[in-house]
Formats: sequence, C-alpha cells, structure tokens
Amino acid sequence: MKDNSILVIVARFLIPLVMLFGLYVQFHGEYSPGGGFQAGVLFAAAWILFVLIYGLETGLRVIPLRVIYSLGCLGVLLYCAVGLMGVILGGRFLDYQPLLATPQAAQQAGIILVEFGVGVTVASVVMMIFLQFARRRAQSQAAGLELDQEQDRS
Amino acid sequence: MSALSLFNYWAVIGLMMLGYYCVIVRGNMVKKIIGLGIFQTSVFILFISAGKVLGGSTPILREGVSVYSNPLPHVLILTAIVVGVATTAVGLALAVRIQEAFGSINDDDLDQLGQEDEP
Amino acid sequence: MVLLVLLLVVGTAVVLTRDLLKATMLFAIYSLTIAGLFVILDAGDVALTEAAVGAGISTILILATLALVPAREHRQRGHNRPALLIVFVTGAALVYAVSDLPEFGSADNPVHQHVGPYFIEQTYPDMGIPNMVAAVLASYRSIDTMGEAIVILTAGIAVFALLSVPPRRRQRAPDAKTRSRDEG
Amino acid sequence: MSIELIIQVIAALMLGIGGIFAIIGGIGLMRFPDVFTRLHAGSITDTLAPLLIIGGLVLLVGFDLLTFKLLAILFFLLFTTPVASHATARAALAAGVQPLGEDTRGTGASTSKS
Repeated sequence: MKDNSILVIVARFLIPLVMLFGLYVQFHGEYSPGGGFQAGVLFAAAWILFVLIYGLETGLRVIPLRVIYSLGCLGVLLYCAVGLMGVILGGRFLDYQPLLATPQAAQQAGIILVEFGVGVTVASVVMMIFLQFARRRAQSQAAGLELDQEQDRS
Repeated sequence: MSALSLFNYWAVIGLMMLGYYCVIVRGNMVKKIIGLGIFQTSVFILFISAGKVLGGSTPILREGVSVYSNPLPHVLILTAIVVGVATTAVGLALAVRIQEAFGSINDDDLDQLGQEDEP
Repeated sequence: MVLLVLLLVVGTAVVLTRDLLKATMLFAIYSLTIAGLFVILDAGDVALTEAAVGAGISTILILATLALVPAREHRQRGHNRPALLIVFVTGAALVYAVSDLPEFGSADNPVHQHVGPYFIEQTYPDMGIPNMVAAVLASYRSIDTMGEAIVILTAGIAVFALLSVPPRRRQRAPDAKTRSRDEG
Repeated sequence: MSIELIIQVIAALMLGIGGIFAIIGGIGLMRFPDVFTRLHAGSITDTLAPLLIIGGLVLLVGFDLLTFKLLAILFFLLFTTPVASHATARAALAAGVQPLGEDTRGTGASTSKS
C-alpha cells in the first residue's frame, strides 16, 4: 500500500500521535484512566498500522524479531525482578515499601515499574501474535495452500 | 423501579445465552470463537454492573466527590479483557492450523472425516 | 439501558449473519458499544481497555484469520432445536437465579461491604495516587497481575508454537472431502 | 448569567443538530443502493456530526484541560474518517465494484448489495 500517498502521509502523521497517546496512557495511568495493559495495546496498534501501510519487512526492520521476543520476556522479568527486589531488601514478595525511604514514593515507584513491565509484555505479545498471523498467510501461499473463497461459498 | 432494577442482569443473561447458542449451534470455528467473545463480554458486564453504585463516580479521587464505584471488579475485568484477547488469539491460531491440516473448519465436515477414517 | 438493548440487537445480528466478515465488523461495533456502556457504569479504565482491545486488536486478529480460512459459513443442517431448548432452559434458570441478586446500584450491597471501602479510603494515604484502579491493579493485587502478565506471555508463546511451524505442501483435490482423506 | 444561558442553548443546539446529522447518516447508510453512495452518506456525516457534537461539548466544558482533550479527539477524527472512507472506496474499486451510474444501472446494484 506504499503507493497510496494519502494513506502514507496520514499514517506518517498519525503513528507518532498514537504512540504519544500510548505513552500518556502508560505514564499518566496513576492520575487518569490508563495503565500498562492499555498502553501496550496502543503501542502494538501503532506498529500494526505501520505494518499495514509499509509492509511486514519494513515493520520488522523497525523492531527486529529478536527484539520483540526478548522484550516480551523482559517485561515479565522486570515485574518479577521488582518483586524480588522487595525480598532482597528485606520485605515480602512484591512488597514495594523497602524500595525507597518514604512509603508513598516507594509505592509509586513500584507501581510505575510494574506497569511498565506489563506494558512492554503486552505490546510485544500483541505484536508477536499479529506477526505470526500475517506471516502465515505469506507462508501458506508459498506452500500452495491458498484457498479459493468461491469454492466454499454455498 | 423494582421491576427494572434487575434489567442489567437480565440483559447480561440474554447476551450470555446468545453467546452460548452461538458456541453450541454454529459449526464454524471462527464463529464459535466470536460467540465465546460475546459470552465473555456478558460476564464483564455482569461484574461491572455489580460494582456500580448509583450516584457514584469513576474510582479516581477528585475533590468534591465522596461516593465512588467499587474499584475491585474493574481491576478483575481489566485483566480479564486482555487475557480474553490472548486466549482468542490462541483459538484462532488453532483454527488456522485445523484449516491447513483438514481443509475445513466446519464441525460437520470434520465429523465426516472422522467417520470415514474408522471403517 | 438503551445501550443494553442496542447490545442485544447487535449481538443477535452477530450470531445470525453467515458472512464471517460482516460478523467481525458487527463484533467490533458490539465491543465499542460495550465500551460506551462501561463509561456509563463508571469504569473508565475498563472502557479504555475494551475499546483498544475488543474493537481494535481482536478485530484485526479475526480479520487476519479470515485471510487464512474461508470467510463464509456453510448452511447449517437443521439440528438446532435441542440446542435452542437447552439455551432457553439455561436462560430461564439463570433469570430465576438472578431474582435473588441484590438491587442494582444500591450502595449497601454485599459487594461493597468487603474490601472495596478499604481500597477507596486507603489508596491515597498509602500511595498518594488518585487512580484507585491502578493502585489496586499494581500494588494491592500485584501477584494477581503478575499471573496475568505470565498468562499473556504464555498465550503469545502458544500462538508462536502453533503458527511458526511452516505449513506442509499438500496435494490439492477439487473436493473438500477427498482433499484431506489422503492426509490421514 | 445570561451569557452562560446563551452558551448553553447554543451548545444544546449544536449537540442536537449533530445528533440529527448522525441519524441522517445512518438512514443514508441503510437506504442507499451501492457501496459508493453509502460511503458518501456515511463519511460526510461522520465528519460533520463529530464537529458539531464536540463543538457543543467544548462550549459546555469551558476552558479546561478537557477542552484540549476534546479538540485532540476532534482533530484525530477529522484526519481519520476521510482517510478511512478513501481507503474503503479504493478497496471497493480494486475489488471490482462498479459505481452505480446511468448506463450501468442494474448491473452494479446486484453485485454490491450486502
């Protein structure tokens, strides 16, 4: 769809806005509706829009496959690491109090870190799932498995 | 008031039964997954309706607001929605694999295939 | 209440259409309507999630699947009367059960007596964060949320495992039944 | 006091007219014969109705952070809806749907009725 200039220009314009909104939802989630889950989905949606316009190859050049896989795991690991930090510093698992001196600031830091981990995981998993579906189509066409829709119309 | 006070729950049951019907009657697997989605969302509405307090407000602290809806169901459903889309993706991936292996995602066709295999 | 009726109508349309593409689009509309309903029911966070996930991502995923499977349902052979009976009996039982539920939206329901007030009162003194949903999600019930994150990662790995195996080349026969018989 | 009343009346009028436009668009979407005319009905009201509705809401809210958010939504909608209808029309053309005209009457309608 790279030849359609209207789509390309508007997408070029919209993708940063969607990502900005994703960041807003991620880091303003303590004050207004939002949080890791929604922000991750929004980020992935921006990437999916990019892939729909520019094609899968360009999309993978922006975020390589290996980065997507490792980010998905790193998000969960960040979550667990924050939890373990509490244990190491003398609290319970996922107890944020020992992280910083004042309890409120510690709680806020913990929440922000944890939400960030969730956001990273959700974003990369949604990207990964979309990627698998999109790739499958190319692969099954290459293997001669493409189905003719007309035959199944009854 | 009392006649309509349970209207939310009735609508939830209606949606639930729609999803249920879709899952057990429709042979197409993608349609079954959509039906499952309808069922899921009806459960979401049930939880959120249970958490609502009439005259309350969104559970974000603000000045001049004293009555808030219960935040706990919101948290449960928030995670459930995202997990729901993840399970939907797994179901769709299974449907794709079945289509590739057997050439159909319809229950009837797959039943016939199974009967032909065992003589 | 209007939105609920609209939801019932759209849901019926989703179930009844045979064109899967149309059903997908109607399902997206259904999700958006639910998001609106959640806003009315004071659940801003949930509405945002539902609008992004239900109307955005799941629609895209179903469309991507429809590129790989036939986008049209077969005509059903008429064996859905027992199913209708089951659905109606279950529905009637549920309606009977629902009549015991407490009144909708009343502040002294059992739901609002347990931990809800604690969250509402203690969030700000404990964390200094106005959004109670974020506080409950990431601090009070954080082990739960960790489980959810792991579930999502597992789902991603499952999809990866299912779809990253390259498809086998298959002999094509004109008929759907003979086509896959030699597959074994 | 009276200025507030006037603003409220104007806002209510804008909201009402926006709603009416949306309903008209819906009717057009149902009643028109083929893809392109339906798209016409849908997309035109899709830009006009949000313009009026969000304008009315902005008047009601007054100057606030919320105003900025509403304007951002409006901005976003004004960019996306025409592009969406453009993409739909292009896809329909690429899929081989003939626009319904004088000379092709009766051929286009049967293929595009959905």
